[in-house]
Amino acid sequence: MAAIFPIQPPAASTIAGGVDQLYYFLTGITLFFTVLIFSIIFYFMIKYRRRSPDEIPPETHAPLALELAWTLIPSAICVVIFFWASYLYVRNSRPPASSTEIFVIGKQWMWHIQHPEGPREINELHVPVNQPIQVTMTSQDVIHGFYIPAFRIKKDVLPGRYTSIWFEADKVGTYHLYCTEYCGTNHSHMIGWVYVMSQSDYAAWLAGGEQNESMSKAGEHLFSVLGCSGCHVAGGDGPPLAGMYGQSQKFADGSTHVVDDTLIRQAIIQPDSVQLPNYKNVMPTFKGQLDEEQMLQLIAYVKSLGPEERKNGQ
Amino acid sequence: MSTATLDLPPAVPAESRVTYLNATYGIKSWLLTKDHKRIGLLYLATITIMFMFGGLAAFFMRLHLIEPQGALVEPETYNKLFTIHGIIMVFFFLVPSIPATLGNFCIPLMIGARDVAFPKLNLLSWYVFVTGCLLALVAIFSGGVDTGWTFYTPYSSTYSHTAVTWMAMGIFIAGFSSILTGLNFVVTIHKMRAPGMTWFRLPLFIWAMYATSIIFILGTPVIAITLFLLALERTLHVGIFDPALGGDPLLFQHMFWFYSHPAVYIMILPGMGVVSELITAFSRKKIFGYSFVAFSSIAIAVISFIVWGHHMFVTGQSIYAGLIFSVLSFLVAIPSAVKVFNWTATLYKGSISYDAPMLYALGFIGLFTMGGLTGLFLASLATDVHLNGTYFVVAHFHYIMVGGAVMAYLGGIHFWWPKITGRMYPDLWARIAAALIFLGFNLTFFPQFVMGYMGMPRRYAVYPAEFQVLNVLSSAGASILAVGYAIPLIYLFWSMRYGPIAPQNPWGAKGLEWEAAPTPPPTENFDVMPVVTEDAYNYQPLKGAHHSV
Amino acid sequence: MHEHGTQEHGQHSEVIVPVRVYVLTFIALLVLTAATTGVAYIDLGVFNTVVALAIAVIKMLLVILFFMHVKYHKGLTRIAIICAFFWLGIMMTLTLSDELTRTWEMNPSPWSVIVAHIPHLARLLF
Amino acid sequence: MSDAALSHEAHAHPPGFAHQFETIEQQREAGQLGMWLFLMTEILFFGGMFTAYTVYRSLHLPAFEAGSRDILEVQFGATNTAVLICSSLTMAMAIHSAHTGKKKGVTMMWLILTMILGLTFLGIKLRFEWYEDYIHHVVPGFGFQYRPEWASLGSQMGQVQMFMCFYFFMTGLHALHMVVGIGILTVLLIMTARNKFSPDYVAPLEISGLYWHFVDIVWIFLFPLLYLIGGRYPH
Repeated sequence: MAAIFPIQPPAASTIAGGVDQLYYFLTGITLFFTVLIFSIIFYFMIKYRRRSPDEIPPETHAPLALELAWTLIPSAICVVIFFWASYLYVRNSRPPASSTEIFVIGKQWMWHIQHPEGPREINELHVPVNQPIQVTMTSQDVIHGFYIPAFRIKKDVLPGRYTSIWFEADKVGTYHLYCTEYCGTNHSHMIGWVYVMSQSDYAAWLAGGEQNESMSKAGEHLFSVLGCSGCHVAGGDGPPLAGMYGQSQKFADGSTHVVDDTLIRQAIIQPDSVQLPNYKNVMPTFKGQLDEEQMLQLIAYVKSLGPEERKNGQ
Repeated sequence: MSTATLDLPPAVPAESRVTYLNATYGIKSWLLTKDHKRIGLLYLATITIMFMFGGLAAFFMRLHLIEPQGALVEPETYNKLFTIHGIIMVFFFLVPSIPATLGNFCIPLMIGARDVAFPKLNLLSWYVFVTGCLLALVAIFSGGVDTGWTFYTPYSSTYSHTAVTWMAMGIFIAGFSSILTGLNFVVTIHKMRAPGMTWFRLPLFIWAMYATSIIFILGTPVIAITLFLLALERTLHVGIFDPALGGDPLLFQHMFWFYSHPAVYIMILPGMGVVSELITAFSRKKIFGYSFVAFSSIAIAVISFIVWGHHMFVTGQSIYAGLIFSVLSFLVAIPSAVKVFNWTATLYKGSISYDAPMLYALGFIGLFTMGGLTGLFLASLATDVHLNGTYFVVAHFHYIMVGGAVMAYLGGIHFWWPKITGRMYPDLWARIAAALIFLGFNLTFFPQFVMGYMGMPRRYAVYPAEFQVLNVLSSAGASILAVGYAIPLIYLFWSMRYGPIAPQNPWGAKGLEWEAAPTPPPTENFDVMPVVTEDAYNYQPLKGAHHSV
Repeated sequence: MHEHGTQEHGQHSEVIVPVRVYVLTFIALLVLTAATTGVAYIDLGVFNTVVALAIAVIKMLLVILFFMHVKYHKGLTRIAIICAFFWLGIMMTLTLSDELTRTWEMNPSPWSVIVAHIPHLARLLF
Repeated sequence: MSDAALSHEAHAHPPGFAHQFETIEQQREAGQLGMWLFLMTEILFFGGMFTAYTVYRSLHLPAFEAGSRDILEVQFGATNTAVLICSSLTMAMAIHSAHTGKKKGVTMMWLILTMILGLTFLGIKLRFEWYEDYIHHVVPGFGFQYRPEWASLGSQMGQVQMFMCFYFFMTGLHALHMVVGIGILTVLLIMTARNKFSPDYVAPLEISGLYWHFVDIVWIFLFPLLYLIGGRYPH
């Protein structure tokens, strides 16, 4: 029976368990109140059915205590659900420091996936088990939605911005990948598979696939081809980028932002909008000259220059 | 309810009296009428036609989905079908359904007025609505629209090659009809009540219509301007919602849902009002906790405006905004729960009869309870991440909009049908239809909750084979639902001509529309203007003259 | 039949506002227009926006209170106006609550992030 | 018609009295409330645009300031503000004179003055602003051309066009309201000429006055938001 009529999706990530517990709790609340209301209605319908056409029932009064009770008890239940759900949500929104990264580009109507080590995939995502993975996503055209039901994660993929989610798969297997934000004619064909592999299988898969240079290597190459390396050096017209990623940075307009993927992207296509103090506004825009994949490679390169390198340098 | 009213001989058949139906004849007398009752019927006819278009689209969708690879049409056509279904049902059926038909017909009768405050404006709003409908139909028949009823940018503004601008303009124009109707109702309820009809003697249907009108007035202009900006962006491409040009697609979603979430309450609040009338009339009881039910309508109307962000928890909205919108969303559960408990308690020690309208009302309470409780899954952040954009959402809002609003609409139509037409419909058929609709509805939409939790995304023309059993169940339910809707359509039409003449007050219900106005009413509603001396739903024969029927 | 109304018809007939009030309002509006235009040419930093909007609000209040007679109306009219601006406030505040906090991190804790961003928020808005 | 309805009709009514009301006072109040509710709708209607404007201004401040500074001319905006304030005064005076029973010629004079001021506003807007903008190629969708002085905006230059789009949309919608207002004034003028109003019955004038003042208020906000905020002082 369960095979042809399953009522539960597979749960294959560390997030899934917490979400399912809340889901069961909510299902319990729903069943309790639905059964309560239905049975009271049926009981009253039978007990107080009209016995003669001109029957006039006695008057009843609404005690304030009762009204308050059924105002306050649902309120209390809602407060509990809110805190429970928000706790999980905030937790599920903060990737662990040990996460490795995978990049996703959505376009009508396929998922383009890029591993930092180099391999690229279409509509397939190979990941190792028991390893937190942060997915950084952007879209080349319209809004898409990246959804892996078995992991209980979902996030829309927007053009012109990076959104990210993370997961840690804890069960080897093959799971669905869907697009859940309607994106045009073949929206329902924008699906794929997630392969969760044991660490050793994953290593073998990485080694056995097509050998591309790693994303940061490709980024480094672009960095010099586009001429970035001419200015972004110590004493150059632009700030040296080593050690900048992930740090708070004060900008010429007085604001402070953390240097993250979206900010680097902005620096590439709108350099003047993230002007640093002590530097002249001389960087040209690279808007329209890079595709989303190259953009991600540049970001991977800047990231590879991350805080560690500064630590080493100092 | 009222004492100083006429003593109408109950036996006078409608034919020998002058009523609003036979006061004048001819197409012109209907198309140029300023009578709120006739305008209500014009709306009834219009939205019934629109309902058939929307229903037909749903029929083809469910037929298509019985096979995982799609049994009927190409994905492109399927996308247009669900878009048309959504747009027609939301903007051209559900939003005007109860307010423009029953609201128009009943508000002046229930508060003891000759007409609404601005009869000409009322007629104008119907013409505006028809213009909107025609534009929408032009959009449909010139190739359709494939954006989904939510018109998310940049798909709708840049990528879709369908008749988006036409459809946006149709909705824009129909919006003005909502605004004018809401304005008319608020003024009518404030300024036109009969002597003695204080705020706390008003039937709860009036409170609900008042709350609905607030949403009409404050929400509709925002969707109008949003769709206008969308049309502008499609024409000029300056980047108002296009990220490639510096725009923010999420701003569209904010502005869209600022109206479209309250719009859900435009659909359900009038239904709640109708159900308050039905429950009291068919259990012959005063409503349990009148002021709680009345104020919860106003509370729902206000809170409905501060929860829209729960549609955007996973669309890239800030996590901080997500937390704010989540806590605000839970607020709306409280007044809804208060209503359900009070309706149920009204039955206590009542004299309950099972006429068809009551079956619809009881069905409403059950389905609305389920629809409301499943809303908790979507207001709470962690579960919404999993369920958003899946069939769970589809099931949830159909429980509210179809299980709630449409059940109440049909209940209301059956309740006031004798008042509207002066004829009775076959009660047995009506009860069969009510039962079929309840069963068919649950069979259609309950499997969709499971599908959604299993992870099936909405708006999919083809789907993985493991969901087929649930989809076939759902389609089977839809066919029962279709039969359930067809039956009332047939016997109600039939009864207009062949139904037995209705008595003055067939249900023995309280309220000025039953006790003070003849059935069917004359053009100016009352032969003698009523004076109100008692509370609503006073079924006790103790004080004042009681008209037993 | 005209003599008796319903309970809400207690309101007096429309007040006749003296011409002097209209003229004073008119002069005040012209002076404020000159003031807001003049201030725009002085660099006040963020206060340029604050002053411009404050003057606009004062001008609006003058028009509403005296030209539109709301000073002489009680109750419903005032509620209607307050509601409209309250709802506009809802739309703006909650929309901006997303637009302006989208890049905020969750580390080290959401609360500390909120506190750290308050000065920047004030700048962005004006 | 039932007897009751007939007896109702048979009463002597003041001019303009509608059958669904009990008293002329009730009708006046209903009309006023109706107009205030309509203005609530209008506030949210313009408010949607103000919200979008606020969001994009905070995202693209330099471009919005540049658009305002380099394209819009304060003297026309300020003059038009003054013109509208004058028209609000003349509108109030028109109602005042009808209400206090002045000769209809006086009321008509105030109404005509209001119309002239409204047309002046539209004239300035069309001739010195929109037409000039068209000539100088700064109308989005009609050959918009970027100016060399915006090059310093770099990649944000495109948002100058977005600013102008908001400018035309907001002032255009406002101007549309002015045109409707002038139409209403025309009707009022004819009604006054036909002696429709008396000190006891000025409801249509009052209600139209509310609308006219509201259109003025919208401009009171558009003027600083579009013409003044940021960037007028030397940078």
